Amino acid sequence: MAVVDERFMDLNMGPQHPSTHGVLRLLIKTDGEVVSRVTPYIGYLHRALEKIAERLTYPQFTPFTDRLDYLASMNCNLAYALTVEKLLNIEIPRRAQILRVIMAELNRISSHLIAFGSLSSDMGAFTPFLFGIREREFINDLFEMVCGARLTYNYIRIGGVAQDIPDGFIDKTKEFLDYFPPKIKEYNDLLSYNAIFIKRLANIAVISPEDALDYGVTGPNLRASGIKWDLRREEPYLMYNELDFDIPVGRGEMGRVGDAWDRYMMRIYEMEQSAKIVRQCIDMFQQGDHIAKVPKVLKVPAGEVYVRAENPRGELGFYLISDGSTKPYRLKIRAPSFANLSIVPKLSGGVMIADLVAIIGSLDIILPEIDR
Amino acid sequence: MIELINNIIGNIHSSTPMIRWLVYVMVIVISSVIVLSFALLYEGFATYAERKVAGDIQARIGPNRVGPYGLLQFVADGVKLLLKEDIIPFYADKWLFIIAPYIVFTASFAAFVPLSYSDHVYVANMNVGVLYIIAVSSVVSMAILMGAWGSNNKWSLFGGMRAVAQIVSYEIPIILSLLAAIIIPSSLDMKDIILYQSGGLGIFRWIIFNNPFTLLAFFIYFTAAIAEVNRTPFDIPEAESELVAGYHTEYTGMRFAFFFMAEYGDMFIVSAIAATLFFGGWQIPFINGVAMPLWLRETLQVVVFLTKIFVLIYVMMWIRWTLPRLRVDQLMELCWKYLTPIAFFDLIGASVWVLLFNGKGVYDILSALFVH
Amino acid sequence: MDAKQIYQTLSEKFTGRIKQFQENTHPASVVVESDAIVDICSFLKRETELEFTSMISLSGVDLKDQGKMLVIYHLGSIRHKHKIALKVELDRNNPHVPTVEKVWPGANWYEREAYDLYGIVFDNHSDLRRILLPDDWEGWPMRKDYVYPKRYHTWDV
Amino acid sequence: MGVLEDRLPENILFTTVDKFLNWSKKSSLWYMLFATACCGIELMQTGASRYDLDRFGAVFRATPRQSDLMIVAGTITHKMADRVKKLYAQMPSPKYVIAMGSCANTGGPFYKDSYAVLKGVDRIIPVDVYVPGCPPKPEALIEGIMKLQERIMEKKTLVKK
Repeated sequence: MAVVDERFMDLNMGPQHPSTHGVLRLLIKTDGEVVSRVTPYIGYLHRALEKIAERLTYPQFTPFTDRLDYLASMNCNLAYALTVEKLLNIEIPRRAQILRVIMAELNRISSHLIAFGSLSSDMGAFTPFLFGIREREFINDLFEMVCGARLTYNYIRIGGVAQDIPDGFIDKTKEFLDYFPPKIKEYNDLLSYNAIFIKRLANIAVISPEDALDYGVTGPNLRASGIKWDLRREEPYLMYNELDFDIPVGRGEMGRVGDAWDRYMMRIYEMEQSAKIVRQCIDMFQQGDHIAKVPKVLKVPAGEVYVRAENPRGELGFYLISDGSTKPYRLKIRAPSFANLSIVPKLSGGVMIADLVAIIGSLDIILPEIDR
Repeated sequence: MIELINNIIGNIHSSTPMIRWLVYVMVIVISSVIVLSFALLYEGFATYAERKVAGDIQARIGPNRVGPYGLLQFVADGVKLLLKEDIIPFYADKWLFIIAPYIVFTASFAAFVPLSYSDHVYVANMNVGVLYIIAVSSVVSMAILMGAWGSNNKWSLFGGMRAVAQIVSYEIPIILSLLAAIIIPSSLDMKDIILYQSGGLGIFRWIIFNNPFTLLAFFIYFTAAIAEVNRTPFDIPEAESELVAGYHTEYTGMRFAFFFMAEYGDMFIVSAIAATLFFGGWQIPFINGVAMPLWLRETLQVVVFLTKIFVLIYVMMWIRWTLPRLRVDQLMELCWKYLTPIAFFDLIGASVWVLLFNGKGVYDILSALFVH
Repeated sequence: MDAKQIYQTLSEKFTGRIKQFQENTHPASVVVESDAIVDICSFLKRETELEFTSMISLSGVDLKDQGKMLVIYHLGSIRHKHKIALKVELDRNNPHVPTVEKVWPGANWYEREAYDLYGIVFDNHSDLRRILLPDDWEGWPMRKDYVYPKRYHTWDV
Repeated sequence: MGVLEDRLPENILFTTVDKFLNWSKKSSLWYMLFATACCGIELMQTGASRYDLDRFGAVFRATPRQSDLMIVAGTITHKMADRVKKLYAQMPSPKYVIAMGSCANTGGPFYKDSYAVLKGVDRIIPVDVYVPGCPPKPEALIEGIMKLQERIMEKKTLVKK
């Protein structure tokens, strides 16, 4: 029998809890309001995606990548398509590349909107969450135009995109680009620079650059710690090297570099940059095919690749081993949130229960990606 | 109406003790029923109003399907809650668990008694009215702790502990700021306080405009009052994203409804105190009511009084749907480091003012200057 | 530094413990002895020329036909922007490898995952429990010969 | 209400009272904030600005004790299944369940190849309404809720069954 430490109380948070963003379970040892240790328990959404990949053909697995990180389905589609294309060694038409970038960046915005909204509702302000959803609905409409789905798109396929964009999509996107930037100012006025919000997040759960690297933290969380590392810039894929955009890094505006507020603010800055990228892509548009010639029965040459792409939550990597058949021999999914969550026990010694909610919210984890 | 009953009691003073006793009981029962039905009706509409206000702020509509404009929403909610299964958790402390909601509700309901709705409409005119309300509403914290402890749920316990700490702490700035207002009319009697504020076009002799210290006292009072009724940004006892539902996590059906109604009842009470002590109670602004028929004047006074209360309640709702919530230690910091010292200073200032100007307010002094 | 140079640096430092260099994979991989993995990893992390600050990913692979298990460490460097994969070959019937948790704390969960899905035991691991599946789950589901269970608790799978 | 339930004869008075009680139940379906996967996002969007479930009187509650309706939004794995049963048991009756999305209905895309996914939430708890889709659109979920409202209206509370 386990020895019970009487100084601490065991508190079970989740898997059904309003602020664990899904089915995360945290076992907390607390001394009153102060948390002494947190043990995350994951796997409540383990759907065996890696096993499924081994039993399905390459194109069949694309829809499952939608369900990997459902807030950024396009980005997941993209990373998977890039992986398979790397082994296939095929050229992607220019128009398809532009479309992919547009979709990926729009999806980044909509994903960050949820991150923004869910953190705000974790902090007790429910209204910004609904404002975020309001703008997200706009993007959902755009995606619905191109592929008919609101959440799980299966739009970016191996070799290109599923179909060309419909009439009016460009105009609607431009409309969105005019509509969206003023809203960011609204978010900042309402939430980002709210004194209570800053007080709740500044200097909370500071991730030092060393820790971030040790735990493999990536994406906005890594950049908030002051490390300028964005795969769109470091290992450019598609046509990101032609695009002009900034990579925001944490500057410790309200507290120390790498605190929860910095992590939150990275998302706000990145939304601006993504809007900028989409605008450039629209100007670059040109006629052409939307998908390269891909055989009906896709036999991928034998080989091993690890391909990674910058997702809203960080580095999504696929490690693919092909034995030359129609099915992957092994597909390992390197999910950003998995690494981002693994740092939680380290961050949460000595914080308060309310801070724990802020930590989880500011890391912007998503469970299906962690559990796969 | 109350006047009428008082008259009857006056007339029967000569009759036998038996009849007198019976009449007293009858009076108590009737007035309780009147106040209770008023309170329930108000609480119903308050929940409806809250949802509508929230909808308005959050770019939604709010209830509109249940009855015209969704007005019957609270009826449906109430009846449904009545029909729910009454669960008493197996490990609960049964008696504490059962009586806690009733005590909460009784305490908030009892505070309706000394309020003066108009010149003649009131239940009981006590010479310790303000003190009585403060005393009675303090019981709430005890009952919340009973419920929280009785639930035998860790989240509830957290909520209960937080609630008690918060309510007990914030009572100090509340009382100090009320004292700063009370020393102007030098009475604890609600009616005396309101009568003191007559004249000055029905506005300028309000205690809030009496001197700078009372103005400050109002803001201290209102801030602390929001904390007293556990609403955002001070809603940490039932912080949804942290404590699931706080102290009423385990309560179902009608028992939960009592907690819920008590919250709205408390909102009414704190707003009523603010309206009485700072905003002239039922004094009608800009209209001289002396010439009016009695019924019209009384009705107008009730309407004016309720309007003042509802404006304050609306402000509370507005704040709730705008601000994030504080952390528990920041909440205590706000109380003990800021509000309490300022309230002390304010009380001293107000006392000095009363000494210096012989109890006269700014309006009195200025008008005296202009007359001479 | 490109992968070839990394391989050369490693083979100079750890003579005889580096088995093979595979250039056709992406990123290029180095097959090493399982006993040497901790030394190699801490060397890779420490050395300023290499500075593999973070472990990108750790994957298990079941090579059933060869009777082997693979553990693949994908390493990356933020400063030098190079990547490499380390491979460790294990006996399929008794897969054991020392943990690299001390080198990169982030490896903790990856190793637990590999244990959970493949049954690869990481020696000296501080907390080797199942991570994704329930504690009372039977078998190592990602192995190629895994048979799906029929019932779990009180319901059909 | 335990004393009166199912005891009263069917006549105009009691059926009208029954109707009123059913109306109150259907008009105030507080749903539990219970989202596991993709459908959870659609559930949130249904509750948010554009679709606004609050119009129907449906608001979310964080605790199962105060909810009437459990919208199982998303995949339920075997690891999670026990928790779902527990949450369902914690809800006070009358309680309703909507299985939202293919995963909750049947296991959805994970039906065949996954060892970890529960193939339909109805294997562990009773389901009133199934909303298909992967994920269902908010309109579909709202229709599901309205279907549930219709079903509630058909039920009998006081009158003998």
